[in-house]
Amino acid sequence: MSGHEEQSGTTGGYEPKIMAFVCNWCTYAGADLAGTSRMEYRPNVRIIKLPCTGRIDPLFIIKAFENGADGVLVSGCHPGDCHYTTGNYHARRRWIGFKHLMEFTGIDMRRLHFSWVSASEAIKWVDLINNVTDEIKKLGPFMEYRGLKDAPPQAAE
Amino acid sequence: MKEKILRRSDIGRLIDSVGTKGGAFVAPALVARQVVFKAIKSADEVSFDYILARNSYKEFVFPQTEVVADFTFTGNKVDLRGREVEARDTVVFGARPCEATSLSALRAVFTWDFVDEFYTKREDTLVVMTVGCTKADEACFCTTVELSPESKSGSDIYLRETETGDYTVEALTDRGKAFVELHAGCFEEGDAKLKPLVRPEVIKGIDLGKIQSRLAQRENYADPVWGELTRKCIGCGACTYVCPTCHCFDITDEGTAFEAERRKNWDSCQYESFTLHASGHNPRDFQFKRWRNRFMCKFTYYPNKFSSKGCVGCGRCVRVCPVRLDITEAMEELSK
Amino acid sequence: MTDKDMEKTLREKARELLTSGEVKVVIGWGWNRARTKTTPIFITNPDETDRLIFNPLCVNNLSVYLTRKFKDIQALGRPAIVAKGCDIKNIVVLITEAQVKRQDVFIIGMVCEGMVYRQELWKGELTPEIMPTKCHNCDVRNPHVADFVIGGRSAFTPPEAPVGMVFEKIKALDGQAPSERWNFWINEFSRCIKCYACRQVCSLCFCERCITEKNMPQWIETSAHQRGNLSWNLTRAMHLVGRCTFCGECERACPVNIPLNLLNQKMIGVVKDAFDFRSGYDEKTHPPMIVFSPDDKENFIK
Amino acid sequence: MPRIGVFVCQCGNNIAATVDTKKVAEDMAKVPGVVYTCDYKFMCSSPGQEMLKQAIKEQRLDGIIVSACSPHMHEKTFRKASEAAGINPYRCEVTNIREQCSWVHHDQTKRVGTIKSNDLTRMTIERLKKNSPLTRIKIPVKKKALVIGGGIAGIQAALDIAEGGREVILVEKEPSIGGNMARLSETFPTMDCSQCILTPKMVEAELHENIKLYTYSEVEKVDGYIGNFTVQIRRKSKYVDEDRCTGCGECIEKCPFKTDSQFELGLTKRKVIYTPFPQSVPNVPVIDAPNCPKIQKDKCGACAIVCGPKCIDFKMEDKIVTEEFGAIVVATGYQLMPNERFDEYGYGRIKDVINGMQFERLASSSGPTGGEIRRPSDGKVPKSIVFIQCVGSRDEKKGVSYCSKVCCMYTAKHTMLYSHKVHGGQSYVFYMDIRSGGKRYEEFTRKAIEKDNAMYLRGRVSRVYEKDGKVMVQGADTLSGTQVEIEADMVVLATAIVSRDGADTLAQRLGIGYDKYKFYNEYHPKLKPVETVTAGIYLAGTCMGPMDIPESVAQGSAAASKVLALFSSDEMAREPITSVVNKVTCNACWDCVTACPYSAIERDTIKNRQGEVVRWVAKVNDGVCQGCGVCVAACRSKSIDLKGYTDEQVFAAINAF
Repeated sequence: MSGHEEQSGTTGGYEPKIMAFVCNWCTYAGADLAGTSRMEYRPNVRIIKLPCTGRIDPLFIIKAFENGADGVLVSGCHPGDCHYTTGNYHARRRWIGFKHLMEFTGIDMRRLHFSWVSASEAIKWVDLINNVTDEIKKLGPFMEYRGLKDAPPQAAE
Repeated sequence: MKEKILRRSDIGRLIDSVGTKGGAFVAPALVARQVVFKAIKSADEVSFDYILARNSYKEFVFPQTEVVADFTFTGNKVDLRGREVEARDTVVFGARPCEATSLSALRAVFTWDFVDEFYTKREDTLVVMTVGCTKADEACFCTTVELSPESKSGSDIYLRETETGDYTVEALTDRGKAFVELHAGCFEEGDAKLKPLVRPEVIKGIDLGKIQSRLAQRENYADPVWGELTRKCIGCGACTYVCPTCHCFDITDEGTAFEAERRKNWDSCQYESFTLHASGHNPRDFQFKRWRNRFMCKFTYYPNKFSSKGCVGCGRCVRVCPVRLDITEAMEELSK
Repeated sequence: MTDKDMEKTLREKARELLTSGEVKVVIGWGWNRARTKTTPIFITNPDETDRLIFNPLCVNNLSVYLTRKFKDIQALGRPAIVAKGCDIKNIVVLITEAQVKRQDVFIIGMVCEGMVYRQELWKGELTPEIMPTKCHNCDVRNPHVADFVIGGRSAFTPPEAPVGMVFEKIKALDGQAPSERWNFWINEFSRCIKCYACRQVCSLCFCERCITEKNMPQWIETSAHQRGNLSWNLTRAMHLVGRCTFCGECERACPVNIPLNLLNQKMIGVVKDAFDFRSGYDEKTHPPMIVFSPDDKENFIK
Repeated sequence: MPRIGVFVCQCGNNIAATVDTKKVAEDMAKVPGVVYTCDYKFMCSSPGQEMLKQAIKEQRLDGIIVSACSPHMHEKTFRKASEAAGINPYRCEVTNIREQCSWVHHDQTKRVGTIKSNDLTRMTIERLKKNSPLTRIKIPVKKKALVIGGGIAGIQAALDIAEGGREVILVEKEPSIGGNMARLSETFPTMDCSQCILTPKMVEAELHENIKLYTYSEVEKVDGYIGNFTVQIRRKSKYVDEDRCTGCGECIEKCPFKTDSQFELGLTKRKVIYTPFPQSVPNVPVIDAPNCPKIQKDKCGACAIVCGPKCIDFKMEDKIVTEEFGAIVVATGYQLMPNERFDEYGYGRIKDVINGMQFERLASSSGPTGGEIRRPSDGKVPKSIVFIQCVGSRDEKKGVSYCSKVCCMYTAKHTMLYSHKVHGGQSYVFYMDIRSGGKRYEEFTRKAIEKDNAMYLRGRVSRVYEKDGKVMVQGADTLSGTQVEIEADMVVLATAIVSRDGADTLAQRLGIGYDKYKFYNEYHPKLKPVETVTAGIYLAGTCMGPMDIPESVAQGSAAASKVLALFSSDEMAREPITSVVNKVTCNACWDCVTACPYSAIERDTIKNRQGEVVRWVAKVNDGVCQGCGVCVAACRSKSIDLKGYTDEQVFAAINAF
């Protein structure tokens, strides 16, 4: 048994696993609104709700990739709209650092997405999920990361 | 007298021969500007110009990380399955006499009450080809711990460099003899002019007997000299990771909510968390206590318990130390 | 002033400080037994100050001994620390992050014309080839924060655009495809043996309990497999963003030669570009990762 | 092993149409720690809740998962039910399989929805295993309120709180309470006189035994948290002893110096010692220090000479008073957008171009003209007036994107007042849309057009200029498609309502959010319209955005009811989602202290038995912490964690991904 069964799409074939870390007040509510508006979007994303994007530690993202995520999405309130006034500003700073670090390490940035989605932007949420899913689907499974643990250490190979 | 010779030009053939019989050939090779023991595929990779490899070859019998069991969760049951180690015949070429001595120390630890097959099965299929040293550096101190470039303990085959860059071959153990037999085509008979061995000077003022007796006295345990000797130690543990006789490990579980594996990972007594109790109490709460432990491990605990050598004088810890903490300086101090 | 003159002044100053009781310990460099390599020493007795030395082999950044990890050194009393400009940068960060109070340490600043990259490279003469990238771009050869400065003023001015191997390699990596960078780093990190020497030698890794040692939950796998190595090295780099001063100790201490300077310097560049911040110069400015500006660039956020 | 129960809701057909809830329940039964699962039609119904409670008792459950609608809907419901059955409410988690699953994945085979529901539920189960029981935080409440702003919204809030038996301090920056409403002539749609309805309230506030007025005062500093705010208020020097002043007005009479009256918006002058308007509350004059020769140059002093009770003190200084409050109502109101920004309308250049508020003063019987409409330039009664709507409003380029909401109505009122006061006068109104939603509002504007003959022209004005003592207005009439030019005597601009200068500074002091126009953010635009994200601070009136008097009053009352509810018990309970420091591993780098948006983290010490400080550690003030978790991500050694969203919980959820 493994988490997040593969092929969760209707068409069969490869379906990416995408993890989303979202804030409770804006993006989570925006995603709820997409639901109350009965919109349709790709089913590949699994959301973890946090109070604020400021709570998101880069470790979450690393761990998601370690656990087989093909892509990670981080989303919260637009600047200025933070429920906690400045949490998303802190998050943005951290992301600027982390994003460059990941980029320099050679993580394909098409697998790591940052976004602002407000509680009223259900359409933006839907478009975002669809675009991110399609993009990652094209890239295929993140084998580089998934394969890391079982690769033998260099000296012993 | 004719001697058995391994020509440098035949090492490639030996590697192939080991390879075709399913074995692994470990030899010093240049990786990231350092000579390290590495499983290699061709003679081109072998480095011949080195004093000691940066790492000890212990990682081929005692890997830095290995899975010892797998488990899966179903319902309220945990299905735990132990792993069997499948040891591959491995030959280590280019070990030094000092470090070859370390295997008996490791074996003693891994077999004294519980026989750790993850170790023994690997060691049982290991052939150690030692090469007598023709170079040494200021960190080498094998002679100070009563070893020398001629020491043969722990080696299955003892090699000496010749003036022409070849090796004379002396099979010491049954396993060594069988190895030479098995790959007979790679060896030949002939005359050889040996390169002289280089013996590091015995460090004056170090007396192993005195160290032993001093460590045996309880009051010396609390001697402030420990604190002074090790004040600069930053507790990085690099010394323990390169040491051929250090053997401490930790068992850890890694995995997800669905499945996991149990791993055996190297650990180091130099870490603060090594002895940290769940209560928050730490019996080795200062770095000098951790360093003292390692020293006593080398010079009292293991020699007394197993009559094995705790320190083989390879000097790796001295070379790797970022703050240049030299164990021989402590040995000297404790010989007083 | 020659190294010998500087040593003389240093020993006199140290003796004076210890005799007067102004400090209880002088943290500096001394020789090993063979007088071939330098090593950190701690002088508490004014009669032993002649053991203090200064020369291009004094590579260690001694500021690590000011952190709370070294309880026994703290117990000795107020320290004086012998420090090069680059070491002082770390002390400045320690002050900013409340690990040391400025008045609680006496800084003996050493004017410095460069160090060797590794002591093993020393052949009796300091040549540009054996100096690390940081020395070629050093703007603190004259110590910028000190209670007492030793040495004649250095006339060196760093080049406008940074030079050296680290910068060249970063540029080369930046120009590569992500997959090439990935392969490069995975290969480098695969050698990691999780000894954490990089952490222990770093004065800014002052956490008394490192995140790797927290096992509930264990964010960073302790195993030295490639995945665990990657998460450790990413986290280490991330925790130093905006703080690292490029002293290079981590790379020097690494027993397996992982080019950590590349990672650190890359992030120093990012911080400089994004937040116009350089670590280690001003103890009154908060490191950039814990503050923010509403105007931070966010072109990557959709 | 935990004993977890998983309840999968069908939500009628809302979930069951695309999720096989039975299968989800069956699959979840295989997850370690889960001992009971079921699916049910409506978990939130009372039989559903009963079922949950019964299962808790019968199965001895210690953790509850309800896979149903969004936790924003029913998390409280299910936590309450769990608590009623004897388990800690924070050991109950809700999985969102409706809004974020069944409603957005319409696969009728139910395959997609079922797989995703399984995954989401499993992640929640793993998270739940790490949920610690939490207790709601109890905070003592200081039963005294601060109302900032003495306009109609603030007055209403203060009066309602005072009527509820609680003490209030009403802080007003001007020398008198009353705010913008005190300036208005008549009020739409009833046309009653603003002063007539406002003044009694002002007096009531002054006389109420539970209300203390701090006029000519400003909030300097706010510390603390809900129930326990400490506020420093600067009481600016009035140079007049409030307690002894009888309000006789002799001093004003005798003062020989005059300056522009802010209250009259520059339409007339006032004395240097003054009350803003005759009905000021309190009726105590203040000295305008920068313009007073006595204070500036020690010349004059006439006022002090004539003052009977001798209550004038030229040496008086500002006083900072510190008061403690349990709650704060912010009602700081609005101002008009500076008209100078609209050069094409000639404001400032052409004397007879005024704004709506100035027109209010012209129409007011207590105004500079005694209620006669006379134009500023020469005092003539204008024969025609052009009213221009949406000056700055609904104009993203030059002004603000929002609608100022009241201008349509007051312009209609202005045309009526004008036609009543100047018989035969013609008013023209350039408008974009007429927005007259509200009780009797549409009738009101219709009346202006139909009975009072206002000529409404749909279109924008392109230029206003002076010609032979007339104000020429060029504009478009988009309905007839023609360009028009009107020769008017006066032009009135309906300028946009904007937030007050310094609104952002006050918001930062209070720790409340504001939008890009510096209007304060309510907690929820629909369901929590007067709360802010900072517990214990409430909003009323136009500091939140444009609104009319009835709305402002309603909000004042609403905020007051929130305050009274808070004050109804001695302690208040809060969600225990706060950060907590691990003192053993905290390194005292204070990064959390710097990063915390609420200043909720303090520097604390650990002392040994001798009372010596052995180490410094961070400490979270539960009362102030709002649970954002910024500190947790900032802490490198992971020595701080957020209850309810701990690292362990997040880690477990990711691990079940």
